[in-house]
Amino acid sequence: MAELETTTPGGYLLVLAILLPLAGIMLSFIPGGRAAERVALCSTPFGFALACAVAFLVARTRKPIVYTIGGLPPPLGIALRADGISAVMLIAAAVIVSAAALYARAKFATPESVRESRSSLTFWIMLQAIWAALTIIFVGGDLFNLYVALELLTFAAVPLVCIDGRPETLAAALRYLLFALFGSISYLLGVALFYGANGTLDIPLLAQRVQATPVVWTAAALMTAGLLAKTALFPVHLWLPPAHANAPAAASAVLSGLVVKGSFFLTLRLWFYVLPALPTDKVATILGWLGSAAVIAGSILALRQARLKLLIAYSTVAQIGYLFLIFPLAAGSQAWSGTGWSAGLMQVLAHAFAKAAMFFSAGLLAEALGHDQIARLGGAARALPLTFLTITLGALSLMGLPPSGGFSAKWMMLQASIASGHWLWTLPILAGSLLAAGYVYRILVPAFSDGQVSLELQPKRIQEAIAFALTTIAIALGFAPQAFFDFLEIGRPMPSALP
Amino acid sequence: MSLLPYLDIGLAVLIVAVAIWTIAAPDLFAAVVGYVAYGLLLAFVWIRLYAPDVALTEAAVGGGVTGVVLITAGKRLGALKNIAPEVQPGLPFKILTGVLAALVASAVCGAILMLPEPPPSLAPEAAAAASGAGAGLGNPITAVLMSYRSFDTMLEKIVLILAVIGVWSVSTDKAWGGAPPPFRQPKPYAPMVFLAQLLAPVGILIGIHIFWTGANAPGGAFQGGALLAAMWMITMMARLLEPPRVDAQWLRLALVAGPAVFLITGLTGEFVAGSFFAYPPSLAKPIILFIEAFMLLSIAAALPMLVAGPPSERPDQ
Amino acid sequence: MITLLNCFSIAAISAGAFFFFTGTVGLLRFPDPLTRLHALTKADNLGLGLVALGLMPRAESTLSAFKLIVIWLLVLLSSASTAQLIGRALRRGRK
Amino acid sequence: MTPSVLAGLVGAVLVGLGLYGLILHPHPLRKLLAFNLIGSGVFLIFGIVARRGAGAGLRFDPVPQAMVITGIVVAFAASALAVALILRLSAETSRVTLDPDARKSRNGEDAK
Repeated sequence: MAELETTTPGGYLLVLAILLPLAGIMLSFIPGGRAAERVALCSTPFGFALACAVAFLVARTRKPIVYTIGGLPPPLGIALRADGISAVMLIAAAVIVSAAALYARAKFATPESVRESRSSLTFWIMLQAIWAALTIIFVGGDLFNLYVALELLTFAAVPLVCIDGRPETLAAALRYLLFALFGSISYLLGVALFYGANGTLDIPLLAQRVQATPVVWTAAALMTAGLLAKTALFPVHLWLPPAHANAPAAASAVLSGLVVKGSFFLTLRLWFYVLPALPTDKVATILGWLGSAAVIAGSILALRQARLKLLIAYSTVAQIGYLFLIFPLAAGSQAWSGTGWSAGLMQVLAHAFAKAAMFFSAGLLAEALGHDQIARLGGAARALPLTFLTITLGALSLMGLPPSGGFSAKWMMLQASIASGHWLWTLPILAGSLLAAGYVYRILVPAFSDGQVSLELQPKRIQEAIAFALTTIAIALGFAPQAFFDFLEIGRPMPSALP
Repeated sequence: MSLLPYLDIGLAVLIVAVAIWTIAAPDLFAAVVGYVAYGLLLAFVWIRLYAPDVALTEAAVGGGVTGVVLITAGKRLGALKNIAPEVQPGLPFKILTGVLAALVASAVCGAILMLPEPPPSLAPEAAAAASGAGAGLGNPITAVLMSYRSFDTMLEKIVLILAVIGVWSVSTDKAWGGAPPPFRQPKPYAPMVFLAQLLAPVGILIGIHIFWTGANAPGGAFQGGALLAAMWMITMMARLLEPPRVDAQWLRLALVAGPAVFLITGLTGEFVAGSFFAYPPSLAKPIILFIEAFMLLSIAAALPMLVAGPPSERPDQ
Repeated sequence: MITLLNCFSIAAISAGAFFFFTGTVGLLRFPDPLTRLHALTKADNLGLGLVALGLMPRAESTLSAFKLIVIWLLVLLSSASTAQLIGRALRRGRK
Repeated sequence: MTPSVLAGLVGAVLVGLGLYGLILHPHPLRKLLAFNLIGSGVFLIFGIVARRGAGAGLRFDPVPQAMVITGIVVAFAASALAVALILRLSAETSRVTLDPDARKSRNGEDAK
């Protein structure tokens, strides 16, 4: 029997990072009303500090930090682990959730006339629940524990979609729920088979025990299918555009920027952490093709939308496609796979920040103009200069123009695909950028043209500033130093290093 | 020689047949009723798999409470006159779906038949650890739920709270703060009232008994809580009690009690036992029962609220 | 003594099974819901009572034997009430 | 054939049946029923994994059985949330469909 794992110094930070939002949910729910907003706003700085502390520890020790819950090591107990990518995602989640909380104060403050309102209470509790679920997903080390976290994420995200109660939002939420439930149950079936084949669900232990048997392949296929449905990878993307486009802007930003990344993160964990010892080339190629199809189809659909929020939602479908190019480009331990890995993670981060900023801006725009029809945006840029600056900068990152996080991501993807000799992968990357330029052009040209718009409402400066700050982060990611990419490698299993 | 294998095969055939009925029944309500029968049949399978704890849960929740939710929904949807006629998918699509489903089913069948021998298991570890973290717990499942995987159990209770808030959140703004609609039509019916008055005290007693024995025998907070929940629902169906308002302070405290006590004891574990969610071995059993008592309360509050649905716009009587 | 108790168990459980069987035949063969309800509640309750009676000597302890009686009484209570409810629903449906 | 293998095969068949219904039925409540069938099939597969893992004086491996109990609770919560959405949607639109193009709200509110 292998040596049992123990808690590393600072491991308790991981438990605290999870328990903070969970306690927040309960503290918000009991008194209800305005307390929910206060609790949510107060806990975000602490969560951000915890995420930074985790990142600091990981960077200092150059090793993942581990906590065995209850002092009971796997396989019987559950372990939490934070490696480089966990730490980075924790920080990203804390920043975007904080931004969404500050942005949402305008819309989801409890009205003066009532003690408690439905939409406010739901929003503040579900926002914290999404944060809690993502935290567990980023640091969880046990596949069944991660299943419960996935369900937590679903139960938090669905009510946000239909929070304003319009029939089309209810239909979108229901469709989202059914896809998500299918995704989790398929994932759970894979978990059952993994346990039946290997007698553990702990990720590193599984990685040591898995063999390329039909049972393991079936389990991996079922889990992947479930996770893809939750990530909305083409062709199971149908639920995403109506759900993300109909939710209120603050919720859309979190859903598009973070929630879909949760299930993507688990797909990474599965193929790069549980199954690195298996010959996964074919699977990586299939995922890469699906991703490429998503890039093309999502972009073309985005080109055809009449509403700004729907266009941004379809752009999410396309940008998710890019994420899946990480599978062929970072597989194995070749010279280029480090570049592919950095590229994929950079794409996750750049898209999270840019997309959140764009949804924030689209929400401001819709409130200011009273509509979000692209054809009627004439002259809007002059009326809302800061909002359009944000959209333009965010779009820069989506298209992959320098300097931006999106550019770094796509540039490194191109490098990796040329270095690997599979230059075919450059085609979807380049085509996606061209098509993205097309749909961005569709927004910006009418907006910057001459025209008169009457503003129904002047957007709040603070909301514009929050959106702009996020888009700045997306741009700043383009200047990330090599040390940042080295940090992302911490804790990543290398196939050759395994027995 | 034994009859059991034939009974097993008969049960399997019956279950598959009822499952086919729930998928293929022409009528929505008939399908729902089929599903409830199916849930009860499943409980037998769990008994045959030596899983009485799961059988209890499946009968109470999978068959019982889920059945109530689905039947209520089926009835209300059946009563709506203006539901659009269902668009039936074309034959090629049906065949394609059938092939896909058959492929998945046979892949899973194959995987089950190819599971390794000897089967990997954590039973030896769980049995060996019974003297430590799960000290004094004769029921290994309770030990797993409350000790080794207590983190999952706490999260699952949070999922229940979120589900309650999620269900409430699909109400209208005007109805917020009100109570869910009553469980039944206006006039309480005498036999129903009689049943509730007689059954509720007995049921509460049995629920607490199941919770208490759960430390050593099949049962536990979840199964006991489900029974308490059923008793509350029966009294609400008899209109002896009405569903509480969603902003009632006691209701929210009851809903949160289980996970909150779990979280607080988990935090104190760091100071008294050296790790979050650890228990000092000498006190493990009383602490676990203490947490479970609050979880019992939360489950008994959450399940009826999930069945009752969102607050309604009708003013409270 | 043990043989005698075993014979008693076998006899009671077989009789119980017979009543379950007749109840099911009634459920399938009777013409309308009210008569079917009659077959189900009467015959099945008797059948369950006999099965419980037959199992009692085989129970591990007095407490378990007592539990068997409680189970039977609870089923009696619930089936009596549900029969009332179904009957009322039928009468309402006819009007 | 042992009862556990039989139960596992039933579980696999249930997964297939549920998947068929989930994809094919247009009515969301029927989809929900189908989802529950898949769920119970998956739980049965956990059940046989637990049964196979019998050992050390236990007739089953308690870990997968505990997971099933957690899973049943979560599946119930999901059904309750879905039913609440379906009922509200049907009350709101008088049409129960997931087709986004077929949405016709009574108040005719323009989508923002």
